[in-house]
Amino acid sequence: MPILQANNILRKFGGLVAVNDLSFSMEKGEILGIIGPNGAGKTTVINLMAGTLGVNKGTIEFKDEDITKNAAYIRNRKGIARTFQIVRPLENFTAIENIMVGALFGKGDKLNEARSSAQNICNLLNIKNVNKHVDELTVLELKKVELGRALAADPEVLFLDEIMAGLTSDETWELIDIVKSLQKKDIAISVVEHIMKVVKELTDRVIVLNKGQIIAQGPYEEVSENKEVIAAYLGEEE
Amino acid sequence: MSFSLNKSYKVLLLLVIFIVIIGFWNPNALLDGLQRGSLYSLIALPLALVLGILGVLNLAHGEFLTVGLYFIFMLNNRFNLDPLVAIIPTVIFLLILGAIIYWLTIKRVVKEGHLSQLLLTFGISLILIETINIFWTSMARNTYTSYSYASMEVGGFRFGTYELLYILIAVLVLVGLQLFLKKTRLGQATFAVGQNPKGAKIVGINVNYVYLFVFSVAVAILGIVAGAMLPRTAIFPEVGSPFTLKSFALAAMAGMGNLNGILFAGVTLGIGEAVINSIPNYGGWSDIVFFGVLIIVIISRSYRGAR
Amino acid sequence: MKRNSILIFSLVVILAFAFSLSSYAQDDPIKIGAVNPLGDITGDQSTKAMELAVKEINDNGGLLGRPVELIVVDSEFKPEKGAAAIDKLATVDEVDFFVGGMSSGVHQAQIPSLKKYKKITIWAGAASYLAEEAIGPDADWYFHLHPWDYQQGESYGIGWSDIAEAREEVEIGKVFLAYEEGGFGTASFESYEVLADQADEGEGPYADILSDFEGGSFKSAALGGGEYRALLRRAKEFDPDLFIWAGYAADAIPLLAQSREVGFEPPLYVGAPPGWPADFEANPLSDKVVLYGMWAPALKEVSEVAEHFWDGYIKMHQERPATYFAPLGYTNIMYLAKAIENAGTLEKEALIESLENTEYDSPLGTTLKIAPSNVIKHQGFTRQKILQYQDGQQHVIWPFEVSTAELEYPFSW
Amino acid sequence: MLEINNLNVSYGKIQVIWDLSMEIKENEAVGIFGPNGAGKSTLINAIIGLVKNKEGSIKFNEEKIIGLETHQIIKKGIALVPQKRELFPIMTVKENLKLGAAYIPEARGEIKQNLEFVYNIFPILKEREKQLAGTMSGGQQRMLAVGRALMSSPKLLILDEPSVGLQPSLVTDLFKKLNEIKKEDVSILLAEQNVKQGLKVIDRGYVLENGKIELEDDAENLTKNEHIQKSYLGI
Amino acid sequence: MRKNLIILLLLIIALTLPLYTGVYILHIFSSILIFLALSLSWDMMLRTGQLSFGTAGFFGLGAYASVLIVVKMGFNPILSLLIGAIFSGLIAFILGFIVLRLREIYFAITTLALTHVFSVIIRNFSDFTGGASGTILANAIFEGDPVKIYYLILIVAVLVIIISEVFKRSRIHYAINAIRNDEITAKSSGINVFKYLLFVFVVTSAIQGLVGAVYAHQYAFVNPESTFSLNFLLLPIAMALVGGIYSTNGPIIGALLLGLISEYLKLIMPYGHLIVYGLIIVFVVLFLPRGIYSTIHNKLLKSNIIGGDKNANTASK
Repeated sequence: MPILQANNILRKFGGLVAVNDLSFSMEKGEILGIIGPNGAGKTTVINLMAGTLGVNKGTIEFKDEDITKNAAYIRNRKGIARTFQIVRPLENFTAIENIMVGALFGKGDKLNEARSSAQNICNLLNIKNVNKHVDELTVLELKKVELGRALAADPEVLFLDEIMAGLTSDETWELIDIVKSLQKKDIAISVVEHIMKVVKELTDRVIVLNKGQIIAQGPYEEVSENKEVIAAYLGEEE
Repeated sequence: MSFSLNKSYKVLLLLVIFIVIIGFWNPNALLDGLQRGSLYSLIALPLALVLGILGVLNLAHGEFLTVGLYFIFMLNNRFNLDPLVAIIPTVIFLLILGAIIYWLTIKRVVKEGHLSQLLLTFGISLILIETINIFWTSMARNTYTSYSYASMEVGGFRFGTYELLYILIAVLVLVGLQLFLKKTRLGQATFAVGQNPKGAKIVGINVNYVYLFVFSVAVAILGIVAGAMLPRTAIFPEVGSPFTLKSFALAAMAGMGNLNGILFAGVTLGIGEAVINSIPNYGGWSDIVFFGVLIIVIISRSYRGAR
Repeated sequence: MKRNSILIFSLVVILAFAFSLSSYAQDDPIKIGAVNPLGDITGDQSTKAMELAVKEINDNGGLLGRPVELIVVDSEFKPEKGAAAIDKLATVDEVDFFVGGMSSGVHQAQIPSLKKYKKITIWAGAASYLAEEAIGPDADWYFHLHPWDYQQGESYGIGWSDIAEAREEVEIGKVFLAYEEGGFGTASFESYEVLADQADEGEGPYADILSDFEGGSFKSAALGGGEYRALLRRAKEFDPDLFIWAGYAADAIPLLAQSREVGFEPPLYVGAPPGWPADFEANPLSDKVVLYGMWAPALKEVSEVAEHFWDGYIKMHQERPATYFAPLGYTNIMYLAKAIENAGTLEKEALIESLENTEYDSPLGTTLKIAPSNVIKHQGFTRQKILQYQDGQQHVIWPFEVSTAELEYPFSW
Repeated sequence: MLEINNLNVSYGKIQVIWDLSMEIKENEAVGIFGPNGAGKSTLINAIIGLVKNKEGSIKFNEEKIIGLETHQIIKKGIALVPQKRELFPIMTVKENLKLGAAYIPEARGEIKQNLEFVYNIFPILKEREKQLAGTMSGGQQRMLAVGRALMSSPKLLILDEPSVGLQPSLVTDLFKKLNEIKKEDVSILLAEQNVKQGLKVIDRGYVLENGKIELEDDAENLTKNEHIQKSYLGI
Repeated sequence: MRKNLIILLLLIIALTLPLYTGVYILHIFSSILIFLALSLSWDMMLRTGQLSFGTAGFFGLGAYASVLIVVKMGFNPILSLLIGAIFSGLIAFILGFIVLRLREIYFAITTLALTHVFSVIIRNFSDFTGGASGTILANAIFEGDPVKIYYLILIVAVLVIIISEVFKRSRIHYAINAIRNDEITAKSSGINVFKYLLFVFVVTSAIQGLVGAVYAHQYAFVNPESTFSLNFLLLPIAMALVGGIYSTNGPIIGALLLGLISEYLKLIMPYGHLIVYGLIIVFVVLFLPRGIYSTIHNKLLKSNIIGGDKNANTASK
C-alpha cells in the first residue's frame, strides 16, 4: 500500500503548465528518484507534494487521507518533510537551533525535548559544529543542517531536492550513506538529482519527468536506456 | 519597477467614468479635486522616484519641500523675486542640497534595510524642521502675488484659475520625466537601474552616480512644486510634513515605481476628498477617503496576489 | 557580564543627569516656574515677555526685598513633557509659583501634577472648557487669565451688539462659522451653537442680533489641509452678514485667497486664530479683515502700559511682539508681582486673597480683574477684543474705550 | 590578456576561492568547469568586480583591475553574460541591446554595426526587437543577454553558465553561435557545468572543484581525461 | 549567575528609585518606561519580520477604550486598563485577518493608515468620544500620586520585558525568528505562520493598548490630536533602532538613552535641542548601524571578552 499518492495533479503558472496530469506513489522504505532535464517540473512536484504550492487539479493522499487542501505546515506535522534545492538555513540560528525548529513545530516537541532530539540528529548526521552560526558552516554542513531540520520533524515521507549539488565526491559519498541509513528507518524518500551516479547508487526506482509529465519509470538502469529519456536530455541531435 | 501604462487601462477607464459622473453631479468638486490631486501627485512623484529606484523611503521628503518653500520665500522677501521665477534658483539650490545630503548620509544606507533608512531620514527631517524653526520661528509666513486668487467665469460656472497651474505642472513634470527616461542616456541609465541594478552595473552604468542623480533631482523637483505652491499657501516649519505620508500613500497605491499611476491615484483621491468635503457636515470624514481607499487598494491588490 | 557595560553606562548617564540638576538649587530669590512651548512663536514670545517683566521688577529692587528668578522649561508641545516640567519646577527648582500657557492638550496633562502641589498657579493659555472642568471648582490656588472658549463667543456677541447699536448700517443677522476640525475649532463651534440656541430663546449676548447660524468644518493648513473652497461656496450660498473662521495662522491667507477666488464677499469677514501670520497686515488681502484677539500693537497709541511694554520688549529682544501671548506673558508676571506687593507676604492664603483683589492695568489695554467663571473661582480676562486690519495696521474697534479706529464697513475686495 | 594570480575570494566568513591562478590569452576561448557550488560564479563575480572581499592580483591587458568598480571594469572591454541574464524586463529588446553599448565610450560609435552583427547571429532578436524583454522565453532572453554583451564590442566575453535553464536543443544552438562569435577577435571565458557542450567551444579549460583548480588542459585532452568524465560527464 | 545578579541589581534600583529621587526624576522615568514598553512591543512585532506603523493607533485605541469605560460606565480605573489592553488586542485580532496577509512596506503603510482611520472615526463620533476636544477623567489614577503611578508603570514595563523574554526563550522565539528569516522554510518546518503572526500582532497591540490606557489615566484625558500623536510611533521606533533591534536589551537601552538625553539636552539648551537629538539619530544610523547594544555586544564578542551566548546575539543579518 503506498504511503503517499498523487492522483492526476496539475499545476499552471500563468499560461505555462508546469506539472500536467501527473500520478505517482511512494512506498514505505523505498527511495524514489525524480529525474529529468532542467525545467521538467521536478522541484514543482516537490513543492506540490509538500504543500509549498497548491495544485490546480488532482488529489494527494497520505496514508489514505486526502491532504490536497492541507497547508504546508500541516503536511509537515503529519509527516511529510522536505529540503530545498538552494539551502535555506534560518540565518539567525545556530546549526542545532535550525534543527530544533523542525523538532519543535514539525514533531511538536517541548523545548528541552527538541534540543535533545536535535542533538541526536546532529550525531546521526555527524554534524560537529552544533553551536556555530549557519553563516560559519561549510556547504556540506549546511546541507546536513537542512536535512537535519527536515528529519527533526520525524517524517514518514522525505523529499530531498538536489541535496548533493555542489559537494565534492567524498562529501557526496558521505551523504549517500546517510540517506541510505535513513531508508532503513522505513522512511519513504524521494530524491531529485542531476548527478546520475547518485541516482544510480541511491534509488530503487526512478520516474523521469519532461515538460511536467512522466515519460518513463522503473529502475535507473532500465530507464537510462530509454530512447525518449535520452532524447529529452540531449535534445534531438541535428 | 514598472513605468508602464499597459495594466492601468481598466483603472483609467474607471477613472474616466468616475470623473464624468462627478463632473455632472458637482463640477466644482471635480475641478477642486483635479487641482488638489495634481498637487498631491506632484509632491508624490519624487518620493516615488526615490522609492522606486533607490529603494529608499525618505521620511524627510516633506521637509525638503519645506526647505524649498522657505528658500523661495526668502528670495521673494529679500530680492522681490516672483515665486514662479524663483523656481529656477531654488531648483539649483535643492539639487545641490540633495546631492550633499546624499553624499553625506543616504549613500551609506542605500544598501541597508528599510529600517536604517527610516531612522536616518527621520533624523534628517527632525534636523531640517528644527533648523528652520530656529531661523524663522514657528510663525506662519506668506508671500503676496496678485495672480494667486484669479478666477474665471464661464457660463455661470466660476472657478479659480491659479491652481490649474498644478495640473499643468503635474502633466509637464510627468511627461518630462517620461521623455527623460526614454530619450536620454542618463534617463535610460536611471530606468535601467530602477529595473535591475545588477544588470545596470554589467552594462557599465555607474549605479552610485545614478542614485546620487536621482536623489538630487527628486529633491530638486520639489523646488518646482514649492514655487507653484507658495503663492497659495502659508509656510511654517512643519508645512511639508503631512505630505510625506500622503505621498507615500499614493506611491503605495499606484504600485511602486508606477509614475503614471501616481497621477491617477492622486487625482482620484483628490476628487474623492473634494466630494466628501462638499457634503455639508461630513467634511470631517474626508481623511477617511484618503486612507480608506489606500487600505482597500493595497489589500485588494494583495488578494489578487500581485504583491 | 555583558550587562555590566550597560549598567555602568546607564549609571553614568543617570548620575550626570542628577548632577546637572543640582546646580539649579539656590536659595534666596522668589522663584517663578514657567512652562511654555519654546519651539513655538507663542511660547517663545510669551517667555521673552516674562523675562522682560522679571528684569523690570529686579531693576526696581525686586519683590519684598528679594530678587525674582524666572525658571523656564520647554513643554515641546508634548503632554508628558509639559507635565514632567511641572514636577521638575516643583521638586527640583522648588519654585514658589507656576506660570505659563498655550495648548489645552498639554495643559490637561499638567493638571494632575498641578493638583499635587497646589502651588499658586497663574495660567495664561489653554482655553478649552475641558481644561476648566479638569481643574474643577475646588482649586482656589488656580488663576486662569485667558478667556475660556465659551467666554470668547459671548464677548463677541456683546461687542457686535454694541457696534450694531452704534452703527445703524451694520447688520449681524446671519452668521457662518468655518472652523478647523481639531480641538480648537470644534470647541469654538460648540460654544457658538450654545449661543445660537440661547439667541433663539431670546437670551444671551446674541439675543438681539443673531437670526441664523450655520457652521462647517475644514482641515487646517497647519495640519496638512488648506482646501476651503467647497466650504466657502456653502458659506456664499448661505450669504451671511458675518463670516468668521476659527483656524490657525496658516489658514489666514489661503482662506482669503480662496474666498476671493470663489467670489465670496461677506460684509464682515472675521478671523479668530490664536495667532496671525508674520506681516499679515502687509498683505493687501488683509485689508478690512476683522480679527478677534486680545491685543493689537496699535494699543500703544491709547495705553501707556501697552506702549511701555512695546518699547521694553523691542529694546530687550530686538524683535517686535507678534502675538498677544507676549503681552499676556508680561501680564502674567506683573499681575503676580503686584499681588505679592499688595499682600506683603508669600503666604498662600493671604496671597490668594490679594490676587483676588488686585487689579492690574495690563498692556492688553484692559484691566485684569478676577471673577468666577462657569467652573473655577478665579478667572481673569473674560472679554476679547474686536480688531480690524486697516491700511496695513491692526486697529482696535471694540471695546470703544480703547478703540483706535472705527469699523470700516462693509468688507470688500 | 586576463591574468589572475593567487586570488582568494570570500563571501562573508566563508572562503570560496583558494589561491587561484589562471590566464586567458588573446583570442582564446577558455572554459571553467565544475559542479554547482564549485566557485565558478564567484570567480566571475570577482573578476567583474561584483564581489568585494578578495585578495590577489587580476590584470586585464597588463592593467590591474582588482579593486575597480564593476562599471569601470566593463568599460575596459570585458562583457558579462550573467547566469540570471539580468536583463531590463520592461524595456524592448532593442533598448536592451542599445544599453549594452550606451555606456561604453568605444562602443557608442559602433552601435549600428554591432546591432547588425548581433541580429545576424540571433535573427530572432531582430524579429522581436520591439518586444519587451520580460515577455520573452528563457532561451530568447539568454540570446538577448549574449547580444547585449556583444554590443559593447568586448575584448573579453565572459559567460556564466549560459546553458542553465535551457532545453538541450537550445544549448546546442547557443554553443554553435558561440563558435561564430569566437571568430570575431573576441576572447571567451565560459563557465559551465555542462562539460560536454562546453568542450565544443573552448580551446583550453580549467576544472574547478571547491574553489581550487584541479586540472588544466586543452580541450582535446580534457575530453579524454578520465577524472572529469567520471565526475561530471554523467550525462 | 552573574547575569542574574545584575538583573536583580537593576530591578532593585528600579524598585527603590522613589526612595532617593524626587518626583521629577520619577516622572521622567515613568515617561521613559512608557516609551520603553512601546518600543519593546514594536520590536516584538518586528521580530516576526513585520514592520508595524500601527503603534500609535493601538496606543490610542487602548487609551480611549479605558477612559470612556470609566467615564461612561463607571468602571474601576485599574480594571479599565485591562479593558484598554483587551480592546486593542481584539481590534488587532479582527484586523489581523486582513492586514497580516500584507508584507513589508505594504503592511507598514496599512497599519499607519489604520492609525489615521481610528483617529478620524473617534473624532467624528463626537457624541460618544467627545470628538475633537476629547474627554477628561475626573481624576488621574491614584489621585495623581507619582510614586504609585511610577510603580504602576514599572509593573507594566516589567511585564512587557518579561513577555519579551518569554518570547525569546520559548518556542515562540524559534517560530517568529524562523518566519522572519524565511517564511517558506518556516512553513515547511511545520510552523503555522499566520497563527504566530496573529498571536504576536494581538499581544503587541494589547500591550500598546495597555500602555495607552496607563498614559491616559496618568494624565486624565484623551483627545485625538495628542492621543494618536505620531510621537507614539516615531519615538519608540527610534529608541529600538538606536538601542538595537530584535532584542530585549536594545529597546531598553535605546529608551533609557534617548529619554534621558532628550530631557537633559532640553535643560542645557532650551533652544535647538531637537537638532542635536536629530544629529544623534543620524550619527547612530551612520556609525552604529546595528544599534548601540548590538554594536557593543558584538565588539565584546569579537574580542572574546564575553562568552558565546549566541541566543542574545540576534542582531540583524
